[in-house]
Amino acid sequence: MSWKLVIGGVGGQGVISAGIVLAEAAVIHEGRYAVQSQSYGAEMRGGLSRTDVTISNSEVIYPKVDQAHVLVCLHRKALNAYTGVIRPGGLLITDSDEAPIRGRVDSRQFAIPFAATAREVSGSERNANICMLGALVAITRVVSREALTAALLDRFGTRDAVTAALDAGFRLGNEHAAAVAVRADAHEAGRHATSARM
Amino acid sequence: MSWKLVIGGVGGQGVISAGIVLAEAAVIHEGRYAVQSQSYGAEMRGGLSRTDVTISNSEVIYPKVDQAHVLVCLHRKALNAYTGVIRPGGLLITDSDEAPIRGRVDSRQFAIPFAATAREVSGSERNANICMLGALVAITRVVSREALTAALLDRFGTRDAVTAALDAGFRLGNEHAAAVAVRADAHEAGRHATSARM
Amino acid sequence: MSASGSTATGPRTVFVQGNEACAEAALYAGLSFFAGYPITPSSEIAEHLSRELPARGGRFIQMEDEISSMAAIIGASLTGSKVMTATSGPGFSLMQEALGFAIMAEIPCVVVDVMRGGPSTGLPTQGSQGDINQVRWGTHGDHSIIAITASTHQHLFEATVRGFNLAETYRTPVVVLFDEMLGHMRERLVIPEPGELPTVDRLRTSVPEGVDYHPYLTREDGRLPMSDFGGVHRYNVTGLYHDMWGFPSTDPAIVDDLAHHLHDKLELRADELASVRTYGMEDAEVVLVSYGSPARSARQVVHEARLNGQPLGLLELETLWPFPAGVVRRACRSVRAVIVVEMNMGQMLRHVKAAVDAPERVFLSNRVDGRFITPRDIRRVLRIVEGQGE
Amino acid sequence: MSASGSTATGPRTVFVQGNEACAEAALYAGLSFFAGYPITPSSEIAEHLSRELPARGGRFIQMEDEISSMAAIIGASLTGSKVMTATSGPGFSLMQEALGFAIMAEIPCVVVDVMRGGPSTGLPTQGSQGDINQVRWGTHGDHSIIAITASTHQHLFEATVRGFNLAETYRTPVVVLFDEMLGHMRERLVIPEPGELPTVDRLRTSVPEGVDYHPYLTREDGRLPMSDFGGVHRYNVTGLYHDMWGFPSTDPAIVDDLAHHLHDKLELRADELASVRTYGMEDAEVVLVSYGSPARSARQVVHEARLNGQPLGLLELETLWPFPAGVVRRACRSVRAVIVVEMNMGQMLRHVKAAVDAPERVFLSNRVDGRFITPRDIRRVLRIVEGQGE
Amino acid sequence: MARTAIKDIVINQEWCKRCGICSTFCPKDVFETDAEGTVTVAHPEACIACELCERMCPDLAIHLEYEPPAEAPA
Amino acid sequence: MARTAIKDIVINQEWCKRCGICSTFCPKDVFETDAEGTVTVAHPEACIACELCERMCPDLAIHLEYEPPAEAPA
Amino acid sequence: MKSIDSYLRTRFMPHIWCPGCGHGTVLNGLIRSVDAVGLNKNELVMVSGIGCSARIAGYLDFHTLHTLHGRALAFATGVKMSRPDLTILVPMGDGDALAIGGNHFIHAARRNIDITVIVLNNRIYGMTGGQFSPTSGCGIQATTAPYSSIDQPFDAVQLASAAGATFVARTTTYHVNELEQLLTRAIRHHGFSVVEVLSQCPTHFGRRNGHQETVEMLRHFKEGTAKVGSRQLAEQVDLIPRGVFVDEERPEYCDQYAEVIQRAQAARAGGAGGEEPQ
Amino acid sequence: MKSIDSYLRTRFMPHIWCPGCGHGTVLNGLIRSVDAVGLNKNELVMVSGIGCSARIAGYLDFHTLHTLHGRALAFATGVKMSRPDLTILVPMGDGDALAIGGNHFIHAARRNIDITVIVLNNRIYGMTGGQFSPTSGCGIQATTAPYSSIDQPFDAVQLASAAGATFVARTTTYHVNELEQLLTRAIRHHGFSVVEVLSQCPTHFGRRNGHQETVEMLRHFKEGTAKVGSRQLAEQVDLIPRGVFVDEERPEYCDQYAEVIQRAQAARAGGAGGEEPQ
Ligand SMILES: Cc1ncc(C[n+]2csc(CCOP(=O)(O)OP(=O)(O)O)c2C)c(N)n1
Ligand SMILES: Cc1ncc(C[n+]2csc(CCOP(=O)(O)OP(=O)(O)O)c2C)c(N)n1
Ligand code: SF4
Ligand code: SF4
Ligand code: SF4
Ligand code: SF4
Repeated sequence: MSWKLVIGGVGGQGVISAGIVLAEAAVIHEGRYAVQSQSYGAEMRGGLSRTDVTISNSEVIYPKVDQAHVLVCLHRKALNAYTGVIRPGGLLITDSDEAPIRGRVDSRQFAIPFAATAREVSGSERNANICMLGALVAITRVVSREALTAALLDRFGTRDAVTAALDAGFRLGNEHAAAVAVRADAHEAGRHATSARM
Repeated sequence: MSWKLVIGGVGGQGVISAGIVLAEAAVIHEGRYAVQSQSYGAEMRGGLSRTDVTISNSEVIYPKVDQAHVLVCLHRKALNAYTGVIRPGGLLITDSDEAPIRGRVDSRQFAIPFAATAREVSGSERNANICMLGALVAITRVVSREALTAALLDRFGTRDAVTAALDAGFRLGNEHAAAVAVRADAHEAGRHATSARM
Repeated sequence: MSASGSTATGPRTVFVQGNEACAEAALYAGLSFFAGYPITPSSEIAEHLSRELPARGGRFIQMEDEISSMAAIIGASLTGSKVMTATSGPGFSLMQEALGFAIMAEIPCVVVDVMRGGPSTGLPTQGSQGDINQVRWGTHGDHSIIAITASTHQHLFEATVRGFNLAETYRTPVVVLFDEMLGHMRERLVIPEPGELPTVDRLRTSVPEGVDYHPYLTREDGRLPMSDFGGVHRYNVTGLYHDMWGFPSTDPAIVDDLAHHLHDKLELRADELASVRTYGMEDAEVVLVSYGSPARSARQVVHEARLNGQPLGLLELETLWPFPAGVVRRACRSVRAVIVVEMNMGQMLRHVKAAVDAPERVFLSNRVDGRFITPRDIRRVLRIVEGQGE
Repeated sequence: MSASGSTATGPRTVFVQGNEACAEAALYAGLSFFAGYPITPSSEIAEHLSRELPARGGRFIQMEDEISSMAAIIGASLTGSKVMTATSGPGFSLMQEALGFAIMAEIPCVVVDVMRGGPSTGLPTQGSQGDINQVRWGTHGDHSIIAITASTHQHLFEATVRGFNLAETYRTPVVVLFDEMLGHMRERLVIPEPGELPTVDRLRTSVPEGVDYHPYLTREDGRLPMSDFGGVHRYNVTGLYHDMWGFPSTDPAIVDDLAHHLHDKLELRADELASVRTYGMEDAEVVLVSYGSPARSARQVVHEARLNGQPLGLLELETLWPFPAGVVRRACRSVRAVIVVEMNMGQMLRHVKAAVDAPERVFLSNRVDGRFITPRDIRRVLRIVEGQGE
Repeated sequence: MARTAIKDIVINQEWCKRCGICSTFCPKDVFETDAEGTVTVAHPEACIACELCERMCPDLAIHLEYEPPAEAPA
Repeated sequence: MARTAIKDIVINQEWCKRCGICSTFCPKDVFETDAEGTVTVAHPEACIACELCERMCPDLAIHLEYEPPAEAPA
Repeated sequence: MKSIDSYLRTRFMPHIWCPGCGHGTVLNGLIRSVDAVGLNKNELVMVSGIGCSARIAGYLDFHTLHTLHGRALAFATGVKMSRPDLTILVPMGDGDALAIGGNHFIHAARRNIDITVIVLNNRIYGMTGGQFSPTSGCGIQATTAPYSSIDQPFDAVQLASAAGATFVARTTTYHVNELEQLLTRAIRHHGFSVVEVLSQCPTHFGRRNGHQETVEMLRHFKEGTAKVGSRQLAEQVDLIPRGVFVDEERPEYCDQYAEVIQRAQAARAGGAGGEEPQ
Repeated sequence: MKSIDSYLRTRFMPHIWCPGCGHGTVLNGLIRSVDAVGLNKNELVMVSGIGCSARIAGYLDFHTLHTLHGRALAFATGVKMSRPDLTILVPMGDGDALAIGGNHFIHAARRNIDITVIVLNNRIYGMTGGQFSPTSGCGIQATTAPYSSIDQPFDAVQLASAAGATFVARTTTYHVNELEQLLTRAIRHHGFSVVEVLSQCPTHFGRRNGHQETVEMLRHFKEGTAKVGSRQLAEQVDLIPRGVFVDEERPEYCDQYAEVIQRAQAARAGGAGGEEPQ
């Protein structure tokens, strides 16, 4: 059982560290396997930024993500650049303010105000990536909430802002997942993705 | 018709420039072919020094001298190091003071006091190499006297000392050749060498 | 570097970049001196060691360039330290002269080349396998060299440790090669307990003080025991041809012996030095030959093909030099086709062709545009080779 | 340099070292800028040019090392000068990074490597042919390169002129290779009259000022016209992958095109670039393949064998890279045996083997002890190959 | 030290990277910065045309436009 | 500045390359040189043990041997 | 002046440098000084190495040669020697100029070849991600100095002067008018000229060393430096001096070489081989 | 002192240098100063590059490492860093130290690593046959300067000082007592020390420049130099100063690194990853 995820944004949004933390949650706190890789633009700062994460219960052979179960986009530029990577029936999660989705059919879509929420609950948009991770995990269960929490604590120590952003993310994720579930098939989408044979 | 010669000595004796001048005489002043190469010891000055010269009426293919028609030694060290290079029936010319020959059968031998003569006629032992060239040419006719003289003048201009050393060399060469001729077979040896098929 | 199981001695599971895996392996193998100059995509090796070496009593120095980095590790090795430097293509080109010195003077050392796109400045942040032949032939003059690679962090760890072992065993530089992809990618790595992987210590002479020691006299088992600079044996080390005491010589017999020794001590041991991994090779009718990170794509293709019952196998090379010709020949004997999978213009292809019995049945699946080679890329070549078109 | 026939224009017969022959050829070809750093056995090239270049209005500079020498000639070439540097193994190793830049940026230039014994400092005053594979693979990343050699001063003169012509024609560095023996040996050389040998001038763009000029857009005939720095077209030159204006790009399609262009522009023209000389090849049953000064020993063997009626031939390669595989294959088709004669551990041997139909019939006659290979050495191998023992 | 009167202070928002140099070092507080760092010319009338903003800007994103010098009537 | 009396000035003729430094710079003209450059110790008695010859010799070919210091009678 | 844009390859703007990076300010000042000197773009060659600073070349509409890390001055020497009439500008990072490129730097200075070097000194390796450089100095945090650096720094001004540069100056990205003036003087100078510009790398130097933002770093340039000859400098020894340190006329290399050509041709015209120098 | 021979590998004597070559005199003086310092041969490592001067290493019965042209100091840095207790001596030719090796020279000086460099400056490339070097200066005849050289020379003392060397001195092969004293001080100095020794190459420099013989060249060293601080020097500006130019105590690199190790181990002992420096 392999999850293939892509998280995209622009430099400074913490996209890459989000990918690392997610993978660490799986490897260090769940004893599973994960591979994380990244690519940047030529810009020193502010260019496109992308991380590919594969999480699996067995060794990951091919390390890249050519077709993602989940694409997360924290910035409009990333959305434009990366939507093609989602596999049919995959999941698209975006920041509803930064990267509004303009109709797409073959993926389940969640638009959630990560930056705004992070600013609100933790005082800084910088924690948008943490908020996003919470929501992602709440929606997909790609790793457990406990593992993600532990991985974040390893990296940042116990900081109120971090916990606040994370909790908000969990909450938002649950809400949206529930809302989509009401639209009948959303939860199934998450399940579906996880059971695809890799 | 190819002549293969080796001239040996120690650094500072002008062995290599002697080889070059001889070859230049053939190439520039007789329109023939020649190859000259050299080897030194590790010492910056005063180590063994050797030059190989091949002179021919047609293109020289193999450039080294493995078996020499003529070996010239201006120093004892060279004599010790290089005698093996003379082909059977070849010619050995040494400075009688610097490199006295101790009995060897299968080559015709000429021991001539080049350094002493050069000192005497030109005021400096440094011209021993020129004196040697004169004698070598007088004995072997490997190039013409005219060509050798012209090549020397090209290099050194008209200097009395040079001319004196050269003329003394010619004279010594003639004398020794004649003396050996008296010993019946000497001149033939020179001829013999020149007609060997290369 | 995040880790679980943080007892100092037990195995530790960590989630790290390939560069860090390589650096940790070096420490495991006994690295005590590193000199380097930053260059993408290898800099994390230096960065990791700048932190870890002093904490473990070792020494790190950032030199003024790659030439001096290579020189410094050679100097340090002579005092008895296990040493390493790390760079990428442009820096590796600059190291060639000093690398040749280490070969000639038989100094154990490890050089890591994290490959990016070349030639020249090329594609600094993208992976490639363009330096394969350079590793073999980059320095002037006849010589031989050991080069190893791997395709996963766990294997890279083992390969790096083996690299140090081989450097010590054969008194030679060993190049550890991998590409940007592996260097920057993070994955799970279990750092073994001390002792779990064998490590080879410097073989020091047992000749006592006052007795003539020959730094360049080969023992019957082919090894040349060393004596540390600062110890009781004072000898000479030079890049010139030299005698068994290390003093310059131009004696043709000595030169001939040394030239052959430097070449043969590795080339004649190609089989012994060969390290390969096989996947589905038992009854393979078509064989993929690959190495480094592209071997993962190849393995993915084999994995999927096997699920579909296709008789496809993968021969993954971990020893690149001396080229394991014997192993390749035997593995590819009587197969229908061989496809070399690599990220260059076919640098290993020619060696595989030279090794096998039917060179006309060897094909290439490659990529040189800076993107990582995908299973799809390989499958396409496979189809074409099988006459099934794109 | 002593000369006869000193009219300024007519052919001149001179008696010179190989190094001087090479330098004179460069001047003949239009050399106007030389940068170098002294090293045995190449220094006479720099010395000769330090005297001759200014006398003919050109420029000579002694740089601080070989890296800067290589860099300086690239800079000078961009202003429209024909340029050269000369070195030997250790210096050539140091030039590898900048050589790769010239390959990537497609800068015409000529690099002379007068080979001495390697690896490392090796045998500074003795000849070898140890750098053959280094020339092909010394710089990092995929690339191709032209390398030429010769065995007599007259041929070296012609080869060097051809080297400049090829550099201009293909916008690429050309390496002129020969060994210490040829470099230091003196022999007769007839310097041809101007015009007697063809010389290729820099192909300059005809695009007028104000119109978009593409320094990296290949014409239909495969050539890329240049525009001199200081002229009316301002463009960019870089060692990164770049677009047709010379600006950096990581676009996979652009990278892929350029990588293939750099490789194919020479490798696909291997036959066209091949220059060989044959001796007694018409009905040869055994073929010697050689290049550089050892080819003279081989020729001597053929010469003598033919006098005895033995059907021995010599294929002398003057183009080493791209390797003239087609020519070699055709020449060695249906012969009883091929003996490669070279002064290294068999660097060309492997390429000859890869080229011919029956690699098992290819043998090696070599020498790596610093001494020049003799006809006797070759004859011994010949006898063994023919089953006649030593 | 205005060479001539300022017509306009133009900020190229496409090039500006919001580093804050201009607004910090402007001696007359001509600029204003919003929460996201976007700089606007708030008080052009206070400008003394010292050109510091234009010269310090690392993104070449500020340009002072001057009134053409008053021409003498023909 | 003799530490003690000179016993001998030894020239290692095997090592000497006849550069003439010792004979030129000896302040007391202790050495003599023949036509071929061979240096001999001609006037040892004049030596003041300044050691210049020994220290300047590029071939380490000169050595001053000193008398052992007179020992106090036991 | 001509419009800034007329010197730029605007299609590549905005440039790739980080927000607040001082290298952009140097680009800004350089364009103004080139304009002040009044050079034609066809006469200008910019040669750079590798580093964030080296990227300057890409943005300027001159003849531009983006070379190898540390080697720009060697390439530039070749350009200048064969076209002495061209004006050569060489922007270099502190690593590029003084780490890997140190030798070419001192040798170009020694020759006094007419090239203008701008050392963009941000005391860090920007492009490769924040390793210390030979100008970082002791006590600096860098990715390869996690326990703070122990390397004594070079003083670029002293090194250039000792090596033989005939115009040597220093300024900062805060002192933009001085920057323009010094660059103008350097370009006009006939001989090897060096202008060291203290430049900020907020991304790697600032962030690791006291979390300094751009503006703080610029303030530090303002407060931590003083003009040579100023009273302030005399009183506060820890200030870094700014201004012109060397300004001499000495024979320029290409001029000297023109004389070599004359000597050589005179000797050749003189006839016989024997009269040529040996 | 112990006998000279006890420091020599006498089986290689007589050495390969030319008659009258100054390098032998330096070897002579060096042995005396090593003896004066009283070091054990097992504690001495000599690292040399390539050149006539580099051949010194072969004759001395120390641990000897004969490396690559120009790179000796980089090798030596590796030796010293991993065995700070050893004494490292690095003899270098002017080409070796200041042409191809210039960068390693200034960087080793900058780090103030405890190595003693002896620059055997004969103003020519001896080993390769008489090409000019970065110390030849203008107006010199050399095989690559047939019309006389136009290259401004480096002043090794100034360069070493500007780069950060903490002991810098100059003497000549004529001043043999001074030579021994300065070498002794340099070896004792804790930090990077440089002694430039003007040395004669009669074969290539002397012969081409006024056909000077060894003895004349030594006379020139005597007459053309004067002690720093001497009246003579003050009066005759064209004399080359001899003596000690820099003698400072500054933190030595290996000592500093020992502190890095302490800091690192303290941080590690301190426990949690969060407390380690970032
Ligand atoms: C031979 C070589 N070694 C190393 C590198 C990697 N590299 C690129 S730029 C750079 C240093 C950048 O620092 P600096 O020169 O100070 O310029 P900045 O980026 O700070 O402007 C390094 C080490 C390289 N490109 N080539
Ligand atoms: C990389 C490299 N380039 C060039 C050389 C050739 N080379 C050997 S020694 C030398 C210079 C010798 O001059 P110097 O260092 O002044 O020492 P000297 O021989 O005068 O004592 C040179 C250029 C080399 N060995 N290696
Ligand atoms: S100084 Fe030494 S080498 Fe020179 S002549 Fe005197 S003893 Fe001989
Ligand atoms: S010690 Fe002094 S006085 Fe005595 S021989 Fe030597 S140089 Fe002359
Ligand atoms: S990393 Fe530093 S030097 Fe590079 S662009 Fe960013 S701020 Fe500027
Ligand atoms: S060439 Fe010069 S430096 Fe070399 S040994 Fe001879 S005199 Fe000494």
